[in-house]
Amino acid sequence: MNSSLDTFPRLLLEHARVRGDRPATREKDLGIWQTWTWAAVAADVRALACGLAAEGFRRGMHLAIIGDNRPRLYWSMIAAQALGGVPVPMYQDAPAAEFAYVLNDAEIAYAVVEDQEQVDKMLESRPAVPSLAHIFYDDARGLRNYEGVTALDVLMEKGRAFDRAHPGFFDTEVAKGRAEDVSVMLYTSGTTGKPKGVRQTHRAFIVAAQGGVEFDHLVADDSMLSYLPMAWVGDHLFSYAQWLVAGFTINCPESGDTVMTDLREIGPTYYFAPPRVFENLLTQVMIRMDDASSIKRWLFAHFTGVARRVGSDLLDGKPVNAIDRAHYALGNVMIYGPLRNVLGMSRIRVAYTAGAAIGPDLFRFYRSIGINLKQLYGSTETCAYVCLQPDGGVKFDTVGIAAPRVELRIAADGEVLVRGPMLLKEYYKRADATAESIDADGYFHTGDAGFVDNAGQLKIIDRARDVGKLASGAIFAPNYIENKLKFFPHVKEAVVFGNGRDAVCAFINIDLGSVGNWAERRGIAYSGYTDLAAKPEVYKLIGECIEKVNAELAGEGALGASQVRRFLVLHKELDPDDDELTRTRKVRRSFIAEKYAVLIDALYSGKTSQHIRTQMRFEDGRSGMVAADLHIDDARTFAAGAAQKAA
Amino acid sequence: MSFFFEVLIGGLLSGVMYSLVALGFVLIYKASGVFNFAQGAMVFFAALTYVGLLEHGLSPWLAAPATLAIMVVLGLAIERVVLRPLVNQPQITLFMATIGLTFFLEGLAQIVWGANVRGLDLGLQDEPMQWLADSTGINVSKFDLVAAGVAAFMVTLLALFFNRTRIGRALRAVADDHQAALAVGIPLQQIWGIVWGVAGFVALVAGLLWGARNGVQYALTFVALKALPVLILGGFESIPGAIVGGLIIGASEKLAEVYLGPFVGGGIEGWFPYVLALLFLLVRPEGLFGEKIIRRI
Amino acid sequence: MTAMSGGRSIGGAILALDNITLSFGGVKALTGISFDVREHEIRAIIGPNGAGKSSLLNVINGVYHPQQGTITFRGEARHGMNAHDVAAHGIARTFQNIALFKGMSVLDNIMTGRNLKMHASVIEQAIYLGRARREEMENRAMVEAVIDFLEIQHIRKTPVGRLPYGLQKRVELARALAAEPSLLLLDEPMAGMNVEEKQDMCRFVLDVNEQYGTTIVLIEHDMGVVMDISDRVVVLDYGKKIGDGTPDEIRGNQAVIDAYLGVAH
Amino acid sequence: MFYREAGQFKLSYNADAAIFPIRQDRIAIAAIALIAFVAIPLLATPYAFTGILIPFLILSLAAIGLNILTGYAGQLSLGSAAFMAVGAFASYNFMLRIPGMPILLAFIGGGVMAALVGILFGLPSLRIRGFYLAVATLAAQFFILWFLTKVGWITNYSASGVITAQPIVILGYEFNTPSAKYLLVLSIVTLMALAAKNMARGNVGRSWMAVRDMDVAAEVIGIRLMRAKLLAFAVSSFYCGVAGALFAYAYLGTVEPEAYNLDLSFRILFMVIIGGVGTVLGSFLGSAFITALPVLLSVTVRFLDSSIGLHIPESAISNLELMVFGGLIIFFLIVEPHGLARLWQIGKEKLRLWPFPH
Repeated sequence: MNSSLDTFPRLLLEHARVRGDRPATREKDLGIWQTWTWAAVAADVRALACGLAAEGFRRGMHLAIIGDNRPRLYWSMIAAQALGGVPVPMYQDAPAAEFAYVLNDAEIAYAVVEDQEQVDKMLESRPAVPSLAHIFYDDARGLRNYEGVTALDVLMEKGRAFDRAHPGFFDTEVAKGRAEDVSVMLYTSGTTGKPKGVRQTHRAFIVAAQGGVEFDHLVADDSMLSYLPMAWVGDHLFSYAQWLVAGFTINCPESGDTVMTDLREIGPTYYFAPPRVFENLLTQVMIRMDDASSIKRWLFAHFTGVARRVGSDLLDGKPVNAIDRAHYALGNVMIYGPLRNVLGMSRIRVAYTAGAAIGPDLFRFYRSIGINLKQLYGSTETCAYVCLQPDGGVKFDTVGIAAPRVELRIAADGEVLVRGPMLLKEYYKRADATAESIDADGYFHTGDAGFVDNAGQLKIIDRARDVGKLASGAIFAPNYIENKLKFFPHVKEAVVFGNGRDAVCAFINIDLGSVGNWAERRGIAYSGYTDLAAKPEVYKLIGECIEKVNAELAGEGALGASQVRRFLVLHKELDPDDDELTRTRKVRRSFIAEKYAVLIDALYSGKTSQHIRTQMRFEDGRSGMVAADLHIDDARTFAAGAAQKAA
Repeated sequence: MSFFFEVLIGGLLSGVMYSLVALGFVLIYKASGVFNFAQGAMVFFAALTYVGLLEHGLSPWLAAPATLAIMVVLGLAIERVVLRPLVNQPQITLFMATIGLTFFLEGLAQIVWGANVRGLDLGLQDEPMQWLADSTGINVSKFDLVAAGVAAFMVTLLALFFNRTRIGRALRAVADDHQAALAVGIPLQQIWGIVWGVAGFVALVAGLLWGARNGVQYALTFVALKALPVLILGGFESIPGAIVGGLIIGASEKLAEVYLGPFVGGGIEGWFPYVLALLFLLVRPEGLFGEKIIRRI
Repeated sequence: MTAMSGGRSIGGAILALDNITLSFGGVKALTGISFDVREHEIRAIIGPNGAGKSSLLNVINGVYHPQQGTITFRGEARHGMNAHDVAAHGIARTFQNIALFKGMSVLDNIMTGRNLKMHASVIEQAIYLGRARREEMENRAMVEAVIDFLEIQHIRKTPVGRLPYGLQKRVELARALAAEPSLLLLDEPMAGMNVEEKQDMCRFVLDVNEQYGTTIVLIEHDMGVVMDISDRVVVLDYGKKIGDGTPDEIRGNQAVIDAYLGVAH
Repeated sequence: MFYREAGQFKLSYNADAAIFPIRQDRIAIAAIALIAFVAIPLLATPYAFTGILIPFLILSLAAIGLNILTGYAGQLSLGSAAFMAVGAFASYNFMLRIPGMPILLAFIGGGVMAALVGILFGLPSLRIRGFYLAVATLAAQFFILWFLTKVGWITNYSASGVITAQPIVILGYEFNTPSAKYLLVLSIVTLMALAAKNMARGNVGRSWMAVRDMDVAAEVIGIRLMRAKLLAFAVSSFYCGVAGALFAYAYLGTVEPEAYNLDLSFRILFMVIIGGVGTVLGSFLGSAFITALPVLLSVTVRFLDSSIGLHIPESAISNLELMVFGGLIIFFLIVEPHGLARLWQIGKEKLRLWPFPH
């Protein structure tokens, strides 16, 4: 790591120096892509920093960042860092109540938020957060008559004045920064218990970022669409750390509901999306193709077939015979090229997905039409990644090889251990947690169970904590099974139980879009999710999915014992607002187990139906009760090793 | 002085014949809101068909009803093939369609019956009536008088048809408001069919008169163009308007030709009616009998 | 949130109608109407159907010409002004039944609201260089601000014909706003809207009034809305003014209750 | 299908408002221009130039003119040919009476003269609308042609009323070969089409469409109806005027009123309808269609004759043409009231969305 460029503010100034007139940030605003050069960004950051300083923001203080991906929110992070402060990005869609905890935990006194909506939430949580004194907002819409909140424009004006009054202040502050300083505090979504603040240093994130930049040869000409929550480590790595390390361009969409359009316009070369995004995209593609003319449908079916056969091989540079190459080339003109175009992925060089396991078919589909989609594995504590899939070495069921400067080790109990410069410095005010997650040798305990396959690639089975044993003593990895289930477009969420029990049973959430469409095409009328979920046809459909999974499991030795014996389709969608999922849509297993205890009992007591009433919160924030009689079905299972025959 | 009256009367008489053609327009416009530019073509078609049939040896007493039948069928066909598919389209579209129709009919007629000019003898001499000439010294063509008589008869007939008969009233209802008409159970399609049929009949009579007067030829279609200023004057929806408008146009264009023509080198019949109508419009945009429209918003 | 929330200070009369009488061929639509509108206020006109509310707006923005009475706008009395002159004086409006330009996109519709701000000659526009282009760009920027303000980015390039009713109403408001009027006339802006749309529209009306300090005269049937957002209310019945005052005063006004509230509720 | 729009994002309103905002379209246009300006002059036969290409281009220009008035401003006109005539005769007289008059200037002068006459006959549009106006424009058609034949001074007292047009000489170069004339016409039409597009997408174009769609609303937001309408008449007539001059000088070689009869007015109207009301592209498509139709027809007739020996007499052919003309108009109005341009538009959208359905 270049010693003079060991903090983000310094990286920014460097870019402003060497490529001052190149685009650093774009935002779709007022109908066009407003562009800021590196020089412009540097100037604004300077103003912001000086403004904050003038407002009394000091070294070591925390700056809350709340809102959609907006340029000036990113810049505020650099500004805070320039003053030796620590930005604390938070999930913008959380309700005020959830804010209060983090705001207090991080002793937030200064907050930069996007708009009226966020300001309102801040003001709402203020009574609970005595420390919160200064609130700055980016978008002044509707805020003219608010008391005690300041517009960023005003702040920056102040800053410029302050800068004129104290020339050199900014530069000396930046000069004070050290690589070991904490650069950011990211709160883990916390599948269990309260969220913890993960403190990362400049070094950690810069090293991590550089690793990825080398690994995928990212350059200043690349461009990225920044649309994922700023509080999420992935976004902080891709559209902040790597942005400042590689010096490429980040693009902020116009609004949440225009992301797909904006993606099409920008056509990024470097792209990240969680599996569910790719999944939704594919579902949409399939749904739209259903209405296409028969010729088009035929072309689509034919050429995607060809792609499935040779597409990924071509992408991996494996040998493919001339005829297939020609055939694929034709398909590229007829289908793949146009498809990439309508998806906005024509220019993608590198695309990553992570956060959850991705369906093999899904994964193969994107690769087969020529999109270099890869998987990575990591966590907030490791600056987003531990393993990356190298070009040409991509498998759907692994998460790739150890990233540069990462030491990987598998513990005796199968837990994945990591060591390297990208590890977290500490959990904020949680020495205990820090101690238990980093052992004496400096290895971080990821909490995931997995193994390294013969190709040297890591394969994650499940959360180590969740890996349990069936009554029979056979290993039981719920997430592993759930993911297999979720690979089916019809299955949105799945929760399986079996730890310490004699068999595995499952809750299923159907995908309303996909199953709904399926139902319509079969003329099955339904009034809504609950109604659709209860249809016998749907149970049959899901039953078939489970049967396939069982067949696979049967073929996977030890896991063969954990085939799903019985299942039910839940009467409501699992929802973060009901605390059943985390904000990153991971299932809160234990919580669900309590909430739906009756259903679990029913599953194991062999009942064929069970009545249940559940509290749920609606879109508009009101909450009410849903009641239903849930039917329970048995699934076909297979003798271990019988997989091939059955599947 | 007597010469003046002679011109005036001549003009008025031919004016009646304009009214006759104009009536065709009014009829269809009233009932279906279609500005039927093809009316002239229908006149031409009718005349050509009639003489065509005569040439093929039919006796006038057979040819007339035969032509009538053909015209009615034609009218119905037009309604069915051209206008029904275009129902609820903006008026302008329908207007364009009828222009297309004009071309089609002209082409069709001449392909079937040939394009050469024919005379048509209805057994009326286009000669002045002696007794009138003797008594007043004003020459009025017998033909003109009879023709005018027939036209007048037609006009009154239609007027009665519109105002007295059930169908006529239905037509008016339709003209005022299609939806309402439908609501009270008036069969639109059928009504329109009738209207086009009647329009065909009117075209036939006009065709015979004009054909007998100027000879049956392509030029007949221009008679329709003459009827347009009449419509502007009288308003598209008013039968009396068509009549009065016709008289005014007929008289004024003759007078203009005779008294203005010489100073500007003649041939002003072609445009004078238009300019007259235009000037008139500037004064009274809603026409002679059209009621004033207050545009509410 | 009420219209009273600070920020804008209500000023003196910007528009005054004095003894306005309008009739269509003998039929009296308005008789001796007089009232004033103060700067920055939201002034509501209410009344049963056919009370002459729309006619009154049409008189104010010069579509109808009253037989009697004077209209004073910004201190100067108007005489037989045409609608476009009125527009040039900074009065814009929306219509009861949407009057958008069906053949054009949302963007173009709103751009037409800027026509008074564009001065390039036809020839300049034909060549599309220099002033013509510059004006086009500058005004587009302003229009985009309005689009942003009314949150209709996602339909920017859609032909207005394809939009649902509620959005069309919003686009029409946008077109009026694009003219940067000092007086905005809204003819039943919330007619035929569902609750959500009404809430949005209310918010927008208030925001406009607040953000740009635009004086607003609106006709509305929804009593709740009127009483909520307007500073003062005029009540018409059979073309005559039967009440004038703050919402509270109107609530208490016996004549109004008899003539209107009574029957309406 | 051929579109690759990902990554074609707009950094300025200028780029966003461009006539061809999509790169692939710009490429296509460039290709077409290359063919029109280079390939065709090298390859086409004299007949192709004089019989098809030149009239096609000139009538496209007239169609654009009528489209501005009828398509954009919504004022139906049946007298376009008359304004063409004005342009032709005005140019002729400019050339005749002003020694050393540059011909291009004469063409422009013809256009301006037509524009003035256009404004005159546009005046009624302030009071009357719809069919009444349409009929009123017929007055222009008849009156103008009558005037041109009757006033000897205009035709320079030529006995026949048919005058040979002066040669087209620009900077000493005489455009006397078909290809030269073609290139001249092509250049003029291209420039004027571009100008039309610019007006259409600019403030004036929006005012016209506003007046067309809802005149009261237009006036209420400050558009002067009178100005907008008369402007439409003026610009439209200017285009027709120039077209008329080219028609006389580059196509007929003579200047004669008869060439600009009601029939031509209708043909231009049909071009607009079939091509697509309110689009510049449509004017070209419509013109191409109407100009090509007779050619195609005679070809098929000859083919029928030779192949199955079905002989159709000359007289019948012209009537057949009438029928096909009329039939097609009706067909188009029923099937696609928005004309070829709309079909083109839909096709393009399909390609952009490919493989998804439109």
